[in-house]
Amino acid sequence: MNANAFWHFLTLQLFKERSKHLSVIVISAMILFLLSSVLFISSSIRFSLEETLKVQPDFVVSRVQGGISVPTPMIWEDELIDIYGVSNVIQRVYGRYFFKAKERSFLIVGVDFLEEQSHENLQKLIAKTDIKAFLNGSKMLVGEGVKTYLDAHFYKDDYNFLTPEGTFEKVNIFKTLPFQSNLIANDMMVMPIDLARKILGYSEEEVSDITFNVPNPDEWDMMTDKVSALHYDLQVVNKKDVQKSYENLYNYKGGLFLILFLVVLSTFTLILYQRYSMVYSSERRNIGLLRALGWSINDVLKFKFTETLVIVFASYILGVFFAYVYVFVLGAPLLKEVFLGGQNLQNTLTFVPVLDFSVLTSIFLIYALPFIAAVLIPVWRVSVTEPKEAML
Amino acid sequence: MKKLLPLLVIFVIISIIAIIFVSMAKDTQPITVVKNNIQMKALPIKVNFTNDSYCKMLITTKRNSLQVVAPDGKTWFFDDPGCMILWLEDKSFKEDAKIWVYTIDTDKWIDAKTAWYGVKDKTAMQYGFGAREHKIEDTIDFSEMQLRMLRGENLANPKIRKKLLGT
Amino acid sequence: MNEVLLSNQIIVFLLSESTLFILLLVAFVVSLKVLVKWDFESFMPFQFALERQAYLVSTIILFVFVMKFILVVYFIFSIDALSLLLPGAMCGAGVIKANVYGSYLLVLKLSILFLLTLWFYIHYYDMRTKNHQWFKHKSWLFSLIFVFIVLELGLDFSYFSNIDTHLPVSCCSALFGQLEGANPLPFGLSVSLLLVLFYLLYILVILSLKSGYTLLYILTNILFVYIAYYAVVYFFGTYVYQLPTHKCPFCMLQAEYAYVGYLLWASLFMGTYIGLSDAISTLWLGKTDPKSKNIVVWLLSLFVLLCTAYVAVYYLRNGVLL
Amino acid sequence: MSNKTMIQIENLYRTFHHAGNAMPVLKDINLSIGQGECVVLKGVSGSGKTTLLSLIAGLDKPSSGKVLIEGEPISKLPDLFASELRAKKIGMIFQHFNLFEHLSVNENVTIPLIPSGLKMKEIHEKVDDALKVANIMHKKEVLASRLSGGEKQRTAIARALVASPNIILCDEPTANLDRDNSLLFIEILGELHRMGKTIVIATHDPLFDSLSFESTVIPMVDGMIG
Repeated sequence: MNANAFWHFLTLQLFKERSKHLSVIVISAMILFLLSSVLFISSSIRFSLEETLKVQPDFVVSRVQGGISVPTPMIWEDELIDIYGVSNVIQRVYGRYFFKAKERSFLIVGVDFLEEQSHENLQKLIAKTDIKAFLNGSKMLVGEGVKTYLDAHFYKDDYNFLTPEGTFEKVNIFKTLPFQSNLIANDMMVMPIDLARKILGYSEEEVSDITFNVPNPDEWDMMTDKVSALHYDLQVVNKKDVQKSYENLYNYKGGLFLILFLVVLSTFTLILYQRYSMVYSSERRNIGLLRALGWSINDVLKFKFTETLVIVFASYILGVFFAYVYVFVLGAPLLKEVFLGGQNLQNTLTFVPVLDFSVLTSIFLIYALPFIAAVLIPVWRVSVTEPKEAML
Repeated sequence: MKKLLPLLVIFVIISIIAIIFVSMAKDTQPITVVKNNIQMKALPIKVNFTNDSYCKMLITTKRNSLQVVAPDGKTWFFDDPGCMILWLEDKSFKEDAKIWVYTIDTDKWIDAKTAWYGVKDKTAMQYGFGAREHKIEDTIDFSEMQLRMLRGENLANPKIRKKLLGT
Repeated sequence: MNEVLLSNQIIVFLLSESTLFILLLVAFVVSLKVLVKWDFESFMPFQFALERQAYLVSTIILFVFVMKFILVVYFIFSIDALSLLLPGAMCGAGVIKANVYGSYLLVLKLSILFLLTLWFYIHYYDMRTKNHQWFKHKSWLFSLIFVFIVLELGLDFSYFSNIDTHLPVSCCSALFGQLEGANPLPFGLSVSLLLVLFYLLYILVILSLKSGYTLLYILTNILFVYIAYYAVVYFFGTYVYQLPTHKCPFCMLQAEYAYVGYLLWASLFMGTYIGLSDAISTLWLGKTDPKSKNIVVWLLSLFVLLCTAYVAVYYLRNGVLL
Repeated sequence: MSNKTMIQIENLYRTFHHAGNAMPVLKDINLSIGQGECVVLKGVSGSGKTTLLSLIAGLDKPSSGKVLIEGEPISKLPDLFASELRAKKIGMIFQHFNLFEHLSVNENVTIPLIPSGLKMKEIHEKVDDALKVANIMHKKEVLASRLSGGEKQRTAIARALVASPNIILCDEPTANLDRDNSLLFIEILGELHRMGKTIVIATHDPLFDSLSFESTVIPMVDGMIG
């Protein structure tokens, strides 16, 4: 078959019959748009979470009693340092501080500013801060969301925390860090570790948990085993466990959506089947003519399938393109609320553009395969039109 | 060239067959299972030439090694009582199998079900159950050992290891 | 619900397989009807209708043929991605061995691709005879393929629904590392003899293909695939990974190795599928296609060259072998 | 002129089945047409001439009997061969012209060559040649829907000629033409006759009774050759 003449003829035919195909392309593109948007959002969130995870310490050790985290004794830190192969052992103090008004809470993070951090972002944050000035008196670094909230409640330069003992602790705002800097979350308050202890009610010898890194990944399993044997109520979690639970969570969300989507998809295929049965039956005379002029059934099949493929690809590209713009350029208004749910603080989350090969293939398969399957029988039916039809 | 081709083909075929046959003749695979042990006796074990059927490791010492003989005479070998328990669990002949273990105190094959097991011995796979003919302090019987193994209460569990050995 | 069944890729995969199955079921029913009532000499309108329906069958099979190739790649890709979910698995190897169905499923998928290639050859020749001489041949072959496909669909679902994400599986080094003290290679070969055999078989494949000893070619090519599998896993693969202890047919499919595994395995299997299909058509139908033979020579040579190149490049760079 | 047989018809029957009734349209047709002959099948509508023509073209299947084109039986030919035969050996001219109205003259004439696998350059040459013979070159880029009846007919002729077939089949070619265009058509037909094409025309138009070139008139009545 001559490729040039074939494509020329195909384009002419498609253009002539554009009104027949347009509605199919529009509906397909819309369905694809919805599907791609959701998958783009979930793969982008997943990507961001993995990125976040990358900078986190490898292991977290805490004391768990009755399934609930309780303050971890600081002496465990010394035991961990003694284990060969362990580096960057860091104690952490953090917790949620609840405000009376509107039941909002912020994350308080206590940091030992004089030690090297196992969390890469904290390490960067310390490098950027004038430590001397910061440690001079009760001061904290806050995220943008916190700052906005405090401003709205008449706390311009400081805030009075209520400690578990019932005393007030006045802390000055040293600096506000914008979310875009990626160093601090929107709802975070970073302060010296002793100050955080006081506000969160930890004693001198207690921390929330202890983190450390193990540079050699081959030793991770062995290390988990070893550290876990230190104390009966010690729980150790490594990055891989966290990653797996993220993976499961997003599979769960995406998978549930896909299964709901199947209902839409099967309706769509039924509509396609009927529509193309109708469209093609009106073409019988033309096909008969082609057959009378010497086109074989194979030629007609090839012609009709290429026509279908053009429609499939056109709507695929349209749908994916608009979804990309919607999610990554416009930030997915509406859908974002559905996906992330009502959040504590208005979070200025932006989606990192990720064009994942597997997501694109999955979208293509779940859409193109049923599409072609649905029009296959109508295509066959019209392709085997007897050339006699041209004589009628 | 045309005439040479069949000769060449034959030459290559012969080389291939030769390689395969020579290799097959030399082939010596370690023992994993022995058949026809109808009397269900303890067989002599070839150290460093027999594989544990569960963990696939070579059996390097006779002490504390085991043999499981199924009623049809098939015999499997193990380097640690723990391995044997885990392997046996889903077998249909679990109850009817004859199990031999080589003791660490008297150096002989005895019925594993009559042996006494230490709980913090040094064993090949670090489960800690060393087989003895005679009962001493802190030893447990076969069914207790089996239960602890299946429950995971052995030295491979860090919390248990800490309790028993202190590390 | 099983976490594996909620993974996007697995849902898409199972859905695609099911859709194709429905189409094939239609094709199979039509095909049986056509096969039973087929009488090419007849002038009845009914026979003409059957001839038109035969086009439906072949259209469906051709569509499935193309999609199955894509889906096998997608399957392997998804399996690889699943290794994140399974404790202990580093690549597809561990996931495949996560239950008893995995390896059978993979072999079955590869066999179906071969049978579909063979069907395609017979169909091609049949379409070009004036009396549809091999119509029954291809219909019976399709019936066989359909049985395999039913089995495949069953295994697809059993496999994915029986992966326990809490049970640790082995990573490839445990699966393909040696049973301690044992020789994992067939016929008791040593690695050096395995390599000699590998190259000799390659030469024999090319020679028998060129000289037209069809039966010899079929035997040699099957043996070649068998030996090539071991040669890649136990020798060439270690050069891909640049680690003498890393023995795995799956890891090379990952991005770290530039997806070279896809090229490697595809050239081996495509070459074999085309070669065997042509050889079987030669024996069965007396039809042969010199172009196919050339393609086979190219694909298998590409495979051997690629394997050798990894070793050669490593040697040139480091001056030593692993 | 050689007397090689181009079209051979043996004991040809065609019966239509409609609502359980068998309606015989062609009964025991035997006919032999040599190379370069021009045959006019003459009869009133319903006499079976169009059905006979479509059987010769391989557009329809007989109920029994044989149609041989250049010695090759076409009635039970698998589609791949039947369509190749239609493409290479037979040019069809239909009663209603049957053009693709939204395509230009040029594009309409190209259609039979699309499956041929010829190079674009060869296709252009062949199309131009056919357009010249049919005398429609000057309307090459005009849409078929903008043509007059005569021009449409000439486009159809060009399309029938483009693959240089040896056999030209015409189904009521002048039914939709005025007298002047009909005469023009017959003129072109004479040209084709001189080129050595075998021509079969199914018509009831008296204009074909006395052609300026050698022709055989075969009357058809009730599905039989009279």
